[in-house]
Amino acid sequence: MPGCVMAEPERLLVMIGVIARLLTGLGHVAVGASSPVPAAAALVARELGGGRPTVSILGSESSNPFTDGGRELFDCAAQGRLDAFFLSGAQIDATGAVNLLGLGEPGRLRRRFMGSFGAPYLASLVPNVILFRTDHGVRTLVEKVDFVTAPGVDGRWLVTDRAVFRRAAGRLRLVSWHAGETPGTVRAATGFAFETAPGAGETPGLETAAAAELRGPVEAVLREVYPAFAAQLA
Amino acid sequence: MPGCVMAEPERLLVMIGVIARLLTGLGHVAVGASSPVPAAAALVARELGGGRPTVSILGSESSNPFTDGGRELFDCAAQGRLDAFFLSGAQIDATGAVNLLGLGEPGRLRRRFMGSFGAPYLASLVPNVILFRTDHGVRTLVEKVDFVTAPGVDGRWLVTDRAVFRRAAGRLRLVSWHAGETPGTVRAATGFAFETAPGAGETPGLETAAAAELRGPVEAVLREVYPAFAAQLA
Amino acid sequence: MTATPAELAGVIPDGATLALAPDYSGCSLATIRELIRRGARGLHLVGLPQLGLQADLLIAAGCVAGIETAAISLGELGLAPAFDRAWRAGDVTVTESTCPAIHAGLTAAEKGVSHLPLAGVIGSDLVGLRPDWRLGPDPFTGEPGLLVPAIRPDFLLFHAAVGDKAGNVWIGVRRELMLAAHAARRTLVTVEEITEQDLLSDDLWAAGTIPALYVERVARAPAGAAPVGLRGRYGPDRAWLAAYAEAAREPATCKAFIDAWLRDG
Amino acid sequence: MTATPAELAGVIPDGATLALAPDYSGCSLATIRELIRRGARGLHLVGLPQLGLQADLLIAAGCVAGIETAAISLGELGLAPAFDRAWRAGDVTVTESTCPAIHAGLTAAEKGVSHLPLAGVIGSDLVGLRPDWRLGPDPFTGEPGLLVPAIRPDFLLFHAAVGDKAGNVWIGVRRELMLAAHAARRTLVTVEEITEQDLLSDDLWAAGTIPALYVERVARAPAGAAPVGLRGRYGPDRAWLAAYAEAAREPATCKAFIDAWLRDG
Repeated sequence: MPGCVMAEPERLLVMIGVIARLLTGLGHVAVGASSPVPAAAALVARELGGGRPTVSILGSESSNPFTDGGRELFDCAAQGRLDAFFLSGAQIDATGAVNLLGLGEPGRLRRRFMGSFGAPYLASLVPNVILFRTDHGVRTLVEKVDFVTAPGVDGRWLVTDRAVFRRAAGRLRLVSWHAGETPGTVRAATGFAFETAPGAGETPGLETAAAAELRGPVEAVLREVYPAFAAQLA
Repeated sequence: MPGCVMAEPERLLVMIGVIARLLTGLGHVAVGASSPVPAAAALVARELGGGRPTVSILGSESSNPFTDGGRELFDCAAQGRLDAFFLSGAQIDATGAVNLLGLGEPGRLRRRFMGSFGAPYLASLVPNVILFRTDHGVRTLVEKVDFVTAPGVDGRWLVTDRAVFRRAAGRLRLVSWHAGETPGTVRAATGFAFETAPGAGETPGLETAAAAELRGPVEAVLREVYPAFAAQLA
Repeated sequence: MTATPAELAGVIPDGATLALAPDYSGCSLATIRELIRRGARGLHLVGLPQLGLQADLLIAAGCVAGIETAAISLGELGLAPAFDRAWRAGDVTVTESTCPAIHAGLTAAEKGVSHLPLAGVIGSDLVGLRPDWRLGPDPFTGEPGLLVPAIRPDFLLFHAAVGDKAGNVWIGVRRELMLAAHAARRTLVTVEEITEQDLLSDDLWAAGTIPALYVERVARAPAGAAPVGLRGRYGPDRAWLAAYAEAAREPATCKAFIDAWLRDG
Repeated sequence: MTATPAELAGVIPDGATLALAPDYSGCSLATIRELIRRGARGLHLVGLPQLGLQADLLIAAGCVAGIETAAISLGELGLAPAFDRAWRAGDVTVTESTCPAIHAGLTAAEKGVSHLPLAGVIGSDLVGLRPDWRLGPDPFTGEPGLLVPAIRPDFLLFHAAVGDKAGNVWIGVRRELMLAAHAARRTLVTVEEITEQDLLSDDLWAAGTIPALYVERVARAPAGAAPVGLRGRYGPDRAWLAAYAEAAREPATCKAFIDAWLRDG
């Protein structure tokens, strides 16, 4: 369960800060299953933005504006009314492709995860898809995924518990590394080769205002949808 | 407005009786726009059948079980969940085809009526489509319609204020004539040639029980949807 | 987010494609009046799936270039008189449709696809009036199949009972309005009242609510659906409607009737 | 029309295609228990669009031959353990899908057409796992297009808060259940309570109600969605779920856990 293998809490807070900043100014952000870190980040962005972006958390009763059933998120994306979504994967590769399905050859997997969810659809229809992993390592960040649940595109972000990447000219490049890491330690923990983006540096930490929101109104929502995660942050 | 050019009330009662009998034993009957006679007949059938068939009257607030918007009637028909529907037309021809759109050549009509409504769809998906006209005459019952809103099929019924027809071997045949008519008077008032079905005779009148329902619970519903028609029957 | 009907009318530019409900759904006559007042021109109306009084008034006032609809009428009162006159004069183009084809076109727009397959209809001469519909073998069954293109109106305009401060709008069972709000680029709504409650906070209300996500502006307009009426609130003004049906038969009496209506509101 | 969960389970024959909601929608654990008790075999499950505890229990009890779903899991508790074991052993076939493809397949069935076009998805290896999906140029745009076939389950089974004596069932905003009820041939429902009121007589309730027209049988089953919970009524029993997730990892402890659950209910 990719989104729930947890890094240390302080690393998660850095991730939440990075993602919340990426969401600033957007109109509508949705968060899918097994995505506690993006859920926290989206809620922080909403609180700091005075209610904008609108945040739709699947599986939440209190933070889900949809009233037309399970299809509405997908229809909404196809209408151009969803600005950002989040994807993780058992594997993420150098091109930003994600694999949610399993390991082995497509059609003859030797291990199967939960399934594709809406990733193959949302990845191609939502303008800002943010990739995330909370356990950056050589087995999760690979040169090439075994199964392409969704391919990558230039401009796509990957946020992990060690670093931030963005795709340019077909491959992910290192944009920043979190406190305690260096480009070297990130490289050693990553299963694909990468270049460092111009101007790369240390990832800014979670802002004080954001941290306050996270302890306040955001936590209440998280407790409903991701109780184990909320307990870890608290 | 085909359904609302009214015959004498006693002729309408005969029509209501005929149609109510055709609906006996069905599960779900829907009534579209501008169809007061079928609406009355369906409600009579429902009262006599102890609540069966379910009757859906479009435009009614009290007798419409649909909760998924305007599309539901059509989806319901496509699912095989609608057993009977009613169609009238500015013209009905010897093959049971109906024309709701207008007079003249298709694409260059010289007169236009209200439009096609759902007729082209429902006529092909609902097993029992009952045609009706309350002003049987040579200009409405024609050899060939100017515009085929919906083609006819064998087995289809036509109920008018003078007689009852049913299609066999590609053409409508006279099944019964109402009190006061004969096969000859019906023939003189009909714009297409027809044969008389074996066993044809006078149309039975509205049963006493049906008449009682019509004066009671049915009238209340009719007053909501078809106030002018309800006043005429009262 | 709240506005006035005149402001809503000001948002809709000349030449826009405007989806309107039939008389039994939610009709924003309050905004139609303002569209006529501001002298809107060249509108293309889409019936959901039919058109009624709103369309006939706009046509009478010269606001309309074309309509796409399964039908246009005044219901039990018969043909839409101003439309009938405009159609005979060739002043309004008609894209002939049938109810499920309009629902399918809106559903295609809702789902971001170019078209939807449509059951039935083949065998009707209607197909011959729609060169933009496609006939061909169904790729799964091999049977004759019909494909209809997406309908994505620039605007949806309707009237509902209740809206809230966030812009959520309760439509109850009038679900065709939700489909149309998903399909349309922009949705403008008038409501009887603006409630203090959050319509999405209680599932009983939320089940019949279009989220603010799809709603650009909401204006308060008490009795905004008069004279056609609003389900669960007030019925049609039958005397008004009969008087209009009579007056609208002739251009001079039609104009006088509408002028009086504009003055009264 | 009212029945018991055991009667509902008796209506579903071995080998049937059965659509089930994910844990956050409406889960009729009360009927799942009876399906296991009666030793159902060869079921083909369809996720709406995912599967959760209901599916894992049925798989653990040997009731399932195959699943079609966008995902199967125990949510925050991770992989569905009985499914995982059955999948490794080759005891359960998986028709891999993605949420919108399942919604599209059900929508095609709802509309009586063989297929629906689906946006997105092209570029995913998922397409290669579905020989029944069709790739080809979109007839309207010429761009690459994807068509997915209709999904028409034999049965839909779910749990809801309220039903009425006529068989109408209130689902609130869980509208995927209405889509599935339209698509499925037969719909079986358990409810917390059967109300005396007619759910269709008040628009506030009607807006979230599946009409009896689509519902074959309704059974009263208080707490029928426990242990996964029912929106607006009661939450999940997290201790039970964690205990199941642990016990279900091994066949022996899994069987003992389910046997105890059957005895308790």
